[in-house]
Amino acid sequence: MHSDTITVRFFARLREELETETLEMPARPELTAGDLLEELAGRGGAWSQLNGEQPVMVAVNQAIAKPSTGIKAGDEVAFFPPVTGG
Amino acid sequence: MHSDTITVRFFARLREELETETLEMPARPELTAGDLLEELAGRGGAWSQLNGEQPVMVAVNQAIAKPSTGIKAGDEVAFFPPVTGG
Amino acid sequence: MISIQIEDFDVAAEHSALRSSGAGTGAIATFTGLVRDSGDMEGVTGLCLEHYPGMTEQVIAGLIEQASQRWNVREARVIHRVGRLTLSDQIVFVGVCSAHRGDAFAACEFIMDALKTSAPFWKKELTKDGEHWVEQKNSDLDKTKTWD
Amino acid sequence: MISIQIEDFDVAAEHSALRSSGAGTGAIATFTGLVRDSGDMEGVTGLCLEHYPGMTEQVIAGLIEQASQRWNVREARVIHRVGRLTLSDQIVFVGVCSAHRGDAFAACEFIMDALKTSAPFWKKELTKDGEHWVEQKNSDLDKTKTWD
Repeated sequence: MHSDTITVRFFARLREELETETLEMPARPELTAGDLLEELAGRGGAWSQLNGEQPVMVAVNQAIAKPSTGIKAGDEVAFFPPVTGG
Repeated sequence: MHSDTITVRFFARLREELETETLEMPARPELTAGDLLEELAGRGGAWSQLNGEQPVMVAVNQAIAKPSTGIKAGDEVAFFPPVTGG
Repeated sequence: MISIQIEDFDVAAEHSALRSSGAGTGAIATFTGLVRDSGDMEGVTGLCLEHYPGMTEQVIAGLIEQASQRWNVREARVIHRVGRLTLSDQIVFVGVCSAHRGDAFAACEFIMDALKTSAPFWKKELTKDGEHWVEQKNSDLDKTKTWD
Repeated sequence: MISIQIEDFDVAAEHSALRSSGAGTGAIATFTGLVRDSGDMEGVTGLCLEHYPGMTEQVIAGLIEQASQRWNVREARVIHRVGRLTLSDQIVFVGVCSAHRGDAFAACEFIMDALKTSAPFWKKELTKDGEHWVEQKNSDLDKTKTWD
Protein backbone atom coordinates (compact mmCIF):
# COMPACT_ATOMS: atom_id res chain seq x y z
CA MET A 1 0.00 0.00 0.00
CA HIS A 2 2.82 2.39 -0.77
CA SER A 3 1.24 3.54 -4.01
CA ASP A 4 2.39 7.14 -3.64
CA THR A 5 5.37 6.77 -1.33
CA ILE A 6 8.95 5.53 -1.43
CA THR A 7 10.47 3.31 1.25
CA VAL A 8 13.96 4.45 2.27
CA ARG A 9 16.19 2.08 4.23
CA PHE A 10 19.49 2.65 6.04
CA PHE A 11 22.08 0.08 7.07
CA ALA A 12 25.07 -0.35 9.34
CA ARG A 13 26.86 2.84 10.48
CA LEU A 14 24.29 5.03 8.72
CA ARG A 15 21.38 3.24 10.40
CA GLU A 16 23.06 3.76 13.78
CA GLU A 17 24.12 7.38 13.32
CA LEU A 18 20.81 8.48 11.78
CA GLU A 19 18.94 6.44 14.38
CA THR A 20 16.66 5.42 11.52
CA GLU A 21 16.03 2.07 9.92
CA THR A 22 13.21 2.94 7.52
CA LEU A 23 11.48 6.08 6.28
CA GLU A 24 8.40 6.53 4.11
CA MET A 25 8.79 9.54 1.82
CA PRO A 26 6.44 11.00 -0.76
CA ALA A 27 7.11 10.12 -4.39
CA ARG A 28 7.23 12.89 -7.01
CA PRO A 29 7.87 13.06 -10.74
CA GLU A 30 11.47 13.03 -12.01
CA LEU A 31 12.89 12.20 -8.58
CA THR A 32 16.37 10.63 -8.54
CA ALA A 33 18.30 8.83 -5.81
CA GLY A 34 20.63 11.85 -5.70
CA ASP A 35 17.71 14.24 -5.11
CA LEU A 36 16.55 12.06 -2.25
CA LEU A 37 20.01 12.05 -0.70
CA GLU A 38 20.25 15.85 -0.95
CA GLU A 39 16.81 16.25 0.60
CA LEU A 40 17.77 13.98 3.51
CA ALA A 41 21.09 15.78 4.02
CA GLY A 42 19.11 19.01 4.40
CA ARG A 43 17.69 17.73 7.65
CA GLY A 44 20.93 18.76 9.37
CA GLY A 45 22.67 17.12 12.33
CA ALA A 46 23.85 13.56 11.61
CA TRP A 47 21.95 13.73 8.31
CA SER A 48 24.47 16.25 6.94
CA GLN A 49 26.97 13.44 6.32
CA LEU A 50 24.78 12.37 3.38
CA ASN A 51 25.98 15.52 1.64
CA GLY A 52 29.12 13.92 0.23
CA GLU A 53 31.33 14.03 3.36
CA GLN A 54 31.28 10.25 3.62
CA PRO A 55 31.02 7.70 0.83
CA VAL A 56 27.43 6.49 0.56
CA MET A 57 26.22 3.64 -1.66
CA VAL A 58 22.69 3.52 -3.01
CA ALA A 59 20.48 0.61 -4.04
CA VAL A 60 17.10 0.88 -5.77
CA ASN A 61 14.81 -2.11 -5.48
CA GLN A 62 17.68 -4.13 -4.06
CA ALA A 63 20.08 -3.54 -6.94
CA ILE A 64 23.11 -1.21 -6.80
CA ALA A 65 22.14 2.15 -8.37
CA LYS A 66 23.64 5.58 -9.10
CA PRO A 67 22.66 9.07 -7.90
CA SER A 68 21.07 9.58 -11.34
CA THR A 69 18.81 6.53 -11.02
CA GLY A 70 15.14 7.54 -11.18
CA ILE A 71 12.85 6.73 -8.26
CA LYS A 72 9.14 6.14 -8.67
CA ALA A 73 6.29 5.49 -6.24
CA GLY A 74 6.50 2.07 -4.59
CA ASP A 75 10.30 1.82 -4.98
CA GLU A 76 12.59 0.69 -2.18
CA VAL A 77 15.68 2.90 -1.92
CA ALA A 78 18.55 2.03 0.41
CA PHE A 79 21.54 4.10 1.52
CA PHE A 80 24.51 2.45 3.18
CA PRO A 81 28.27 2.74 3.71
CA PRO A 82 30.64 0.85 1.37
CA VAL A 83 30.24 -2.87 2.06
CA THR A 84 32.72 -4.81 4.18
CA GLY A 85 31.61 -8.44 4.23
CA GLY A 86 33.51 -11.63 3.48
CA MET B 1 77.90 -50.85 -0.53
CA HIS B 2 77.74 -49.10 -3.89
CA SER B 3 81.10 -47.50 -3.47
CA ASP B 4 82.05 -47.82 -7.15
CA THR B 5 78.67 -48.13 -8.79
CA ILE B 6 75.68 -45.94 -9.67
CA THR B 7 72.08 -46.98 -9.10
CA VAL B 8 69.85 -46.17 -12.08
CA ARG B 9 66.06 -46.20 -11.66
CA PHE B 10 63.23 -46.06 -14.18
CA PHE B 11 59.61 -45.09 -13.63
CA ALA B 12 56.18 -45.31 -15.27
CA ARG B 13 56.12 -45.89 -19.05
CA LEU B 14 59.92 -46.18 -19.18
CA ARG B 15 59.97 -48.78 -16.41
CA GLU B 16 57.37 -50.80 -18.29
CA GLU B 17 58.85 -50.51 -21.77
CA LEU B 18 62.43 -51.17 -20.66
CA GLU B 19 61.16 -53.91 -18.37
CA THR B 20 63.65 -52.57 -15.86
CA GLU B 21 63.15 -51.00 -12.48
CA THR B 22 66.72 -50.65 -11.29
CA LEU B 23 70.21 -51.09 -12.74
CA GLU B 24 73.63 -50.99 -11.14
CA MET B 25 76.19 -49.42 -13.44
CA PRO B 26 79.90 -48.78 -12.95
CA ALA B 27 80.93 -45.25 -12.02
CA ARG B 28 83.72 -43.52 -13.93
CA PRO B 29 85.39 -40.11 -13.80
CA GLU B 30 83.68 -37.16 -15.50
CA LEU B 31 80.47 -39.10 -16.11
CA THR B 32 77.31 -37.03 -16.70
CA ALA B 33 73.62 -37.95 -16.71
CA GLY B 34 73.64 -37.34 -20.47
CA ASP B 35 76.54 -39.80 -20.97
CA LEU B 36 74.62 -42.40 -19.02
CA LEU B 37 71.50 -41.87 -21.13
CA GLU B 38 73.52 -42.23 -24.36
CA GLU B 39 75.17 -45.38 -23.09
CA LEU B 40 71.78 -46.90 -22.21
CA ALA B 41 70.27 -45.87 -25.57
CA GLY B 42 73.11 -47.81 -27.24
CA ARG B 43 71.63 -51.05 -25.94
CA GLY B 44 69.12 -50.92 -28.82
CA GLY B 45 65.53 -52.16 -28.87
CA ALA B 46 63.25 -50.33 -26.45
CA TRP B 47 66.32 -48.59 -25.02
CA SER B 48 66.76 -46.60 -28.24
CA GLN B 49 63.96 -44.27 -27.18
CA LEU B 50 66.39 -42.79 -24.61
CA ASN B 51 68.21 -41.27 -27.58
CA GLY B 52 66.06 -38.17 -27.73
CA GLU B 53 62.98 -39.61 -29.49
CA GLN B 54 60.86 -39.15 -26.40
CA PRO B 55 61.17 -36.52 -23.69
CA VAL B 56 63.03 -37.99 -20.72
CA MET B 57 63.47 -36.28 -17.34
CA VAL B 58 66.44 -37.00 -15.12
CA ALA B 59 66.89 -36.80 -11.37
CA VAL B 60 70.16 -37.19 -9.49
CA ASN B 61 69.90 -38.14 -5.84
CA GLN B 62 66.17 -37.41 -5.95
CA ALA B 63 66.46 -33.85 -7.27
CA ILE B 64 65.64 -32.79 -10.84
CA ALA B 65 68.90 -32.59 -12.82
CA LYS B 66 70.15 -31.82 -16.34
CA PRO B 67 72.01 -33.95 -18.90
CA SER B 68 75.14 -32.02 -17.90
CA THR B 69 74.84 -32.94 -14.22
CA GLY B 70 77.86 -34.90 -13.05
CA ILE B 71 77.39 -38.40 -11.64
CA LYS B 72 79.73 -39.94 -9.08
CA ALA B 73 79.95 -43.34 -7.44
CA GLY B 74 77.13 -43.99 -4.97
CA ASP B 75 74.70 -41.62 -6.72
CA GLU B 76 71.11 -42.53 -7.49
CA VAL B 77 70.12 -41.50 -11.02
CA ALA B 78 66.52 -41.76 -12.24
CA PHE B 79 65.10 -41.48 -15.74
CA PHE B 80 61.36 -40.99 -16.26
CA PRO B 81 58.73 -39.50 -18.60
CA PRO B 82 57.41 -35.97 -17.95
CA VAL B 83 55.34 -36.08 -14.76
CA THR B 84 51.53 -36.19 -14.85
CA GLY B 85 50.31 -36.15 -11.25
CA GLY B 86 47.79 -33.97 -9.52
CA MET C 1 23.31 -22.73 -3.41
CA ILE C 2 23.37 -19.45 -1.52
CA SER C 3 22.73 -19.21 2.19
CA ILE C 4 22.85 -16.24 4.54
CA GLN C 5 22.64 -17.66 8.03
CA ILE C 6 23.33 -17.08 11.71
CA GLU C 7 24.40 -20.68 12.38
CA ASP C 8 27.85 -22.07 11.66
CA PHE C 9 28.38 -24.16 8.51
CA ASP C 10 30.00 -27.51 7.90
CA VAL C 11 32.75 -27.41 5.26
CA ALA C 12 32.69 -31.21 5.01
CA ALA C 13 29.00 -31.20 4.03
CA GLU C 14 29.65 -28.47 1.43
CA HIS C 15 32.58 -30.38 0.02
CA SER C 16 30.50 -33.55 -0.24
CA ALA C 17 27.77 -31.68 -2.08
CA LEU C 18 30.32 -30.31 -4.56
CA ARG C 19 31.86 -33.76 -4.99
CA SER C 20 28.53 -35.35 -5.79
CA SER C 21 28.05 -33.01 -8.77
CA GLY C 22 28.79 -35.83 -11.22
CA ALA C 23 31.62 -37.71 -12.91
CA GLY C 24 32.58 -34.68 -15.01
CA THR C 25 33.90 -32.85 -11.96
CA GLY C 26 37.68 -32.92 -11.76
CA ALA C 27 38.40 -29.98 -9.48
CA ILE C 28 36.99 -28.41 -6.33
CA ALA C 29 38.31 -25.09 -5.04
CA THR C 30 37.10 -23.70 -1.73
CA PHE C 31 37.67 -20.61 0.34
CA THR C 32 36.80 -20.16 4.00
CA GLY C 33 37.12 -16.82 5.80
CA LEU C 34 37.67 -16.77 9.56
CA VAL C 35 37.48 -14.06 12.22
CA ARG C 36 41.09 -13.17 13.01
CA ASP C 37 42.59 -11.26 15.89
CA SER C 38 43.83 -8.30 13.88
CA GLY C 39 41.48 -6.66 11.45
CA ASP C 40 41.40 -2.86 11.17
CA MET C 41 42.60 -2.77 14.78
CA GLU C 42 44.64 -5.08 16.96
CA GLY C 43 42.98 -7.08 19.69
CA VAL C 44 39.75 -7.97 17.90
CA THR C 45 37.68 -10.36 20.01
CA GLY C 46 34.72 -10.73 17.71
CA LEU C 47 32.57 -9.34 14.92
CA CYS C 48 28.96 -8.38 14.44
CA LEU C 49 27.74 -8.75 10.86
CA GLU C 50 24.75 -6.97 9.37
CA HIS C 51 23.29 -7.52 5.88
CA TYR C 52 20.51 -6.35 3.57
CA PRO C 53 18.16 -9.34 3.34
CA GLY C 54 16.94 -10.04 -0.17
CA MET C 55 19.46 -7.84 -1.93
CA THR C 56 22.37 -9.91 -0.60
CA GLU C 57 21.06 -13.12 -2.17
CA GLN C 58 20.40 -11.37 -5.49
CA VAL C 59 23.88 -9.86 -5.65
CA ILE C 60 25.54 -13.21 -4.91
CA ALA C 61 23.36 -15.02 -7.47
CA GLY C 62 24.51 -12.41 -10.01
CA LEU C 63 28.18 -13.04 -9.16
CA ILE C 64 27.75 -16.80 -9.59
CA GLU C 65 26.04 -16.13 -12.91
CA GLN C 66 28.94 -13.90 -14.05
CA ALA C 67 31.49 -16.52 -12.97
CA SER C 68 29.55 -19.22 -14.86
CA GLN C 69 29.70 -17.18 -18.06
CA ARG C 70 33.46 -16.73 -17.81
CA TRP C 71 34.56 -20.14 -16.60
CA ASN C 72 33.47 -23.78 -16.54
CA VAL C 73 31.46 -23.85 -13.31
CA ARG C 74 29.52 -27.04 -12.61
CA GLU C 75 28.26 -25.77 -9.26
CA ALA C 76 28.99 -22.93 -6.85
CA ARG C 77 28.04 -22.79 -3.19
CA VAL C 78 28.23 -19.60 -1.11
CA ILE C 79 27.47 -19.31 2.60
CA HIS C 80 27.82 -16.09 4.59
CA ARG C 81 27.12 -15.81 8.28
CA VAL C 82 25.55 -12.79 9.97
CA GLY C 83 25.13 -11.75 13.60
CA ARG C 84 27.70 -12.09 16.36
CA LEU C 85 30.87 -14.08 15.77
CA THR C 86 33.89 -14.73 17.94
CA LEU C 87 37.58 -15.21 17.20
CA SER C 88 38.37 -18.07 14.77
CA ASP C 89 34.70 -18.48 13.83
CA GLN C 90 33.96 -19.22 10.19
CA ILE C 91 32.44 -16.18 8.41
CA VAL C 92 32.18 -17.10 4.75
CA PHE C 93 32.48 -20.11 2.47
CA VAL C 94 32.80 -20.13 -1.31
CA GLY C 95 33.12 -23.49 -3.05
CA VAL C 96 33.24 -24.14 -6.80
CA CYS C 97 33.48 -27.39 -8.71
CA SER C 98 34.52 -27.58 -12.33
CA ALA C 99 35.89 -29.97 -14.92
CA HIS C 100 39.17 -28.06 -14.76
CA ARG C 101 41.51 -26.85 -12.04
CA GLY C 102 42.17 -23.37 -13.42
CA ASP C 103 38.46 -22.65 -13.80
CA ALA C 104 37.67 -23.81 -10.26
CA PHE C 105 40.38 -21.56 -8.79
CA ALA C 106 39.48 -18.53 -10.91
CA ALA C 107 35.72 -18.74 -10.35
CA CYS C 108 36.15 -19.27 -6.59
CA GLU C 109 38.51 -16.32 -6.20
CA PHE C 110 36.41 -14.08 -8.46
CA ILE C 111 33.21 -14.74 -6.48
CA MET C 112 35.02 -14.16 -3.19
CA ASP C 113 36.72 -10.92 -4.34
CA ALA C 114 33.52 -9.54 -5.89
CA LEU C 115 31.45 -10.47 -2.84
CA LYS C 116 33.75 -8.34 -0.69
CA THR C 117 33.07 -5.22 -2.74
CA SER C 118 29.49 -5.67 -3.90
CA ALA C 119 27.46 -7.86 -1.52
CA PRO C 120 25.69 -5.75 1.13
CA PHE C 121 27.33 -6.97 4.33
CA TRP C 122 28.82 -4.75 7.00
CA LYS C 123 31.23 -5.78 9.71
CA LYS C 124 31.54 -4.24 13.12
CA GLU C 125 34.70 -5.23 14.97
CA LEU C 126 34.48 -5.83 18.70
CA THR C 127 37.58 -5.19 20.81
CA LYS C 128 37.98 -4.95 24.56
CA ASP C 129 38.15 -1.15 24.14
CA GLY C 130 34.84 -0.95 22.31
CA GLU C 131 33.39 -1.53 18.87
CA HIS C 132 33.72 0.15 15.48
CA TRP C 133 32.47 -0.31 11.93
CA VAL C 134 35.10 -1.69 9.57
CA GLU C 135 36.01 0.64 6.68
CA GLN C 136 36.22 -0.69 3.13
CA LYS C 137 39.78 -1.34 2.05
CA ASN C 138 41.22 0.02 -1.17
CA SER C 139 43.05 -3.29 -1.56
CA ASP C 140 39.68 -5.02 -1.93
CA LEU C 141 38.53 -2.57 -4.56
CA ASP C 142 41.81 -3.04 -6.43
CA LYS C 143 41.34 -6.81 -6.43
CA THR C 144 37.95 -6.47 -8.02
CA LYS C 145 39.40 -4.21 -10.71
CA THR C 146 41.86 -6.91 -11.72
CA TRP C 147 38.90 -9.06 -12.78
CA ASP C 148 37.50 -6.47 -15.20
CA MET D 1 52.21 -31.67 6.28
CA ILE D 2 52.93 -33.80 3.23
CA SER D 3 51.47 -37.25 2.76
CA ILE D 4 51.71 -39.67 -0.16
CA GLN D 5 49.24 -42.42 0.55
CA ILE D 6 47.14 -45.22 -0.90
CA GLU D 7 44.15 -44.54 1.39
CA ASP D 8 41.53 -41.86 0.79
CA PHE D 9 41.78 -38.60 2.76
CA ASP D 10 39.23 -36.65 4.76
CA VAL D 11 38.90 -33.03 3.65
CA ALA D 12 37.05 -32.16 6.87
CA ALA D 13 40.01 -33.30 8.99
CA GLU D 14 42.43 -31.30 6.82
CA HIS D 15 40.24 -28.22 7.05
CA SER D 16 40.06 -28.55 10.84
CA ALA D 17 43.81 -28.82 11.06
CA LEU D 18 44.21 -25.64 8.98
CA ARG D 19 41.59 -23.87 11.07
CA SER D 20 43.38 -24.69 14.30
CA SER D 21 46.50 -22.90 13.11
CA GLY D 22 45.85 -19.97 15.47
CA ALA D 23 43.90 -16.72 15.78
CA GLY D 24 46.00 -15.01 13.12
CA THR D 25 44.48 -17.17 10.39
CA GLY D 26 41.86 -15.31 8.39
CA ALA D 27 41.74 -17.35 5.19
CA ILE D 28 41.81 -20.99 4.12
CA ALA D 29 42.02 -21.95 0.45
CA THR D 30 41.78 -25.59 -0.59
CA PHE D 31 41.93 -27.55 -3.80
CA THR D 32 40.80 -31.13 -4.31
CA GLY D 33 41.39 -33.03 -7.55
CA LEU D 34 39.05 -35.87 -8.49
CA VAL D 35 39.19 -38.66 -11.08
CA ARG D 36 36.87 -37.57 -13.88
CA ASP D 37 35.35 -39.49 -16.74
CA SER D 38 37.19 -37.70 -19.51
CA GLY D 39 40.91 -37.22 -19.19
CA ASP D 40 43.17 -37.72 -22.24
CA MET D 41 40.51 -40.09 -23.55
CA GLU D 42 36.76 -40.40 -23.13
CA GLY D 43 35.32 -43.19 -21.03
CA VAL D 44 37.93 -43.27 -18.26
CA THR D 45 36.88 -45.70 -15.53
CA GLY D 46 39.85 -45.26 -13.23
CA LEU D 47 43.49 -44.36 -12.77
CA CYS D 48 46.62 -46.04 -11.55
CA LEU D 49 49.15 -43.65 -10.01
CA GLU D 50 52.85 -44.32 -9.62
CA HIS D 51 55.36 -42.10 -7.80
CA TYR D 52 59.06 -41.86 -6.92
CA PRO D 53 59.12 -42.39 -3.14
CA GLY D 54 61.43 -40.00 -1.32
CA MET D 55 61.90 -37.59 -4.21
CA THR D 56 58.18 -36.79 -4.28
CA GLU D 57 58.14 -35.61 -0.69
CA GLN D 58 61.31 -33.54 -1.22
CA VAL D 59 59.90 -31.82 -4.30
CA ILE D 60 56.62 -30.95 -2.55
CA ALA D 61 58.46 -29.67 0.53
CA GLY D 62 60.43 -27.42 -1.82
CA LEU D 63 57.25 -26.06 -3.41
CA ILE D 64 55.76 -25.27 0.01
CA GLU D 65 59.02 -23.54 0.91
CA GLN D 66 58.91 -21.45 -2.30
CA ALA D 67 55.27 -20.53 -1.68
CA SER D 68 56.12 -19.52 1.90
CA GLN D 69 58.83 -17.17 0.66
CA ARG D 70 56.46 -15.44 -1.78
CA TRP D 71 53.27 -15.25 0.27
CA ASN D 72 52.05 -15.22 3.85
CA VAL D 73 51.60 -18.97 4.46
CA ARG D 74 50.78 -20.01 8.01
CA GLU D 75 50.50 -23.68 7.10
CA ALA D 76 50.24 -25.79 3.97
CA ARG D 77 48.99 -29.35 3.74
CA VAL D 78 49.44 -31.54 0.68
CA ILE D 79 48.11 -35.07 0.21
CA HIS D 80 48.52 -37.11 -2.96
CA ARG D 81 47.17 -40.58 -3.43
CA VAL D 82 48.91 -43.37 -5.35
CA GLY D 83 47.78 -46.77 -6.57
CA ARG D 84 44.44 -47.64 -8.13
CA LEU D 85 41.60 -45.10 -8.09
CA THR D 86 38.12 -45.18 -9.56
CA LEU D 87 35.82 -42.52 -11.00
CA SER D 88 35.09 -39.58 -8.66
CA ASP D 89 37.78 -40.67 -6.19
CA GLN D 90 39.83 -37.93 -4.60
CA ILE D 91 43.40 -37.80 -5.99
CA VAL D 92 45.06 -34.74 -4.50
CA PHE D 93 44.46 -32.15 -1.79
CA VAL D 94 46.27 -28.84 -1.32
CA GLY D 95 45.21 -26.63 1.58
CA VAL D 96 46.78 -23.36 2.66
CA CYS D 97 45.91 -21.08 5.55
CA SER D 98 47.07 -17.49 5.76
CA ALA D 99 46.30 -14.18 7.42
CA HIS D 100 45.07 -12.91 4.03
CA ARG D 101 42.71 -14.15 1.34
CA GLY D 102 44.88 -13.26 -1.67
CA ASP D 103 47.90 -15.06 -0.20
CA ALA D 104 45.90 -18.20 0.59
CA PHE D 105 44.53 -18.39 -2.96
CA ALA D 106 47.87 -17.65 -4.65
CA ALA D 107 49.92 -20.07 -2.55
CA CYS D 108 47.36 -22.86 -2.96
CA GLU D 109 47.16 -22.47 -6.73
CA PHE D 110 50.94 -22.10 -7.07
CA ILE D 111 51.62 -25.32 -5.14
CA MET D 112 48.99 -27.21 -7.13
CA ASP D 113 50.22 -25.91 -10.53
CA ALA D 114 53.86 -26.57 -9.71
CA LEU D 115 53.10 -30.02 -8.33
CA LYS D 116 51.59 -30.98 -11.67
CA THR D 117 54.78 -30.19 -13.57
CA SER D 118 57.51 -31.04 -11.08
CA ALA D 119 56.43 -33.69 -8.57
CA PRO D 120 57.29 -37.20 -9.78
CA PHE D 121 53.85 -38.78 -10.17
CA TRP D 122 52.64 -40.61 -13.26
CA LYS D 123 49.05 -41.40 -14.14
CA LYS D 124 47.84 -44.35 -16.16
CA GLU D 125 44.26 -44.01 -17.32
CA LEU D 126 42.10 -47.11 -17.34
CA THR D 127 39.26 -47.33 -19.87
CA LYS D 128 37.15 -50.28 -20.93
CA ASP D 129 39.29 -50.52 -24.08
CA GLY D 130 42.55 -50.77 -22.17
CA GLU D 131 45.01 -48.59 -20.32
CA HIS D 132 47.50 -45.92 -21.33
CA TRP D 133 49.97 -43.56 -19.68
CA VAL D 134 48.78 -39.96 -19.57
CA GLU D 135 50.96 -37.49 -21.51
CA GLN D 136 52.03 -34.19 -19.92
CA LYS D 137 49.89 -31.31 -21.14
CA ASN D 138 51.42 -28.13 -22.52
CA SER D 139 48.66 -26.22 -20.70
CA ASP D 140 50.13 -27.40 -17.39
CA LEU D 141 53.61 -26.27 -18.36
CA ASP D 142 52.20 -22.89 -19.43
CA LYS D 143 50.50 -22.48 -16.06
CA THR D 144 53.75 -23.01 -14.25
CA LYS D 145 55.44 -20.41 -16.46
CA THR D 146 52.93 -17.78 -15.39
CA TRP D 147 54.31 -18.07 -11.85
CA ASP D 148 57.92 -17.31 -12.86
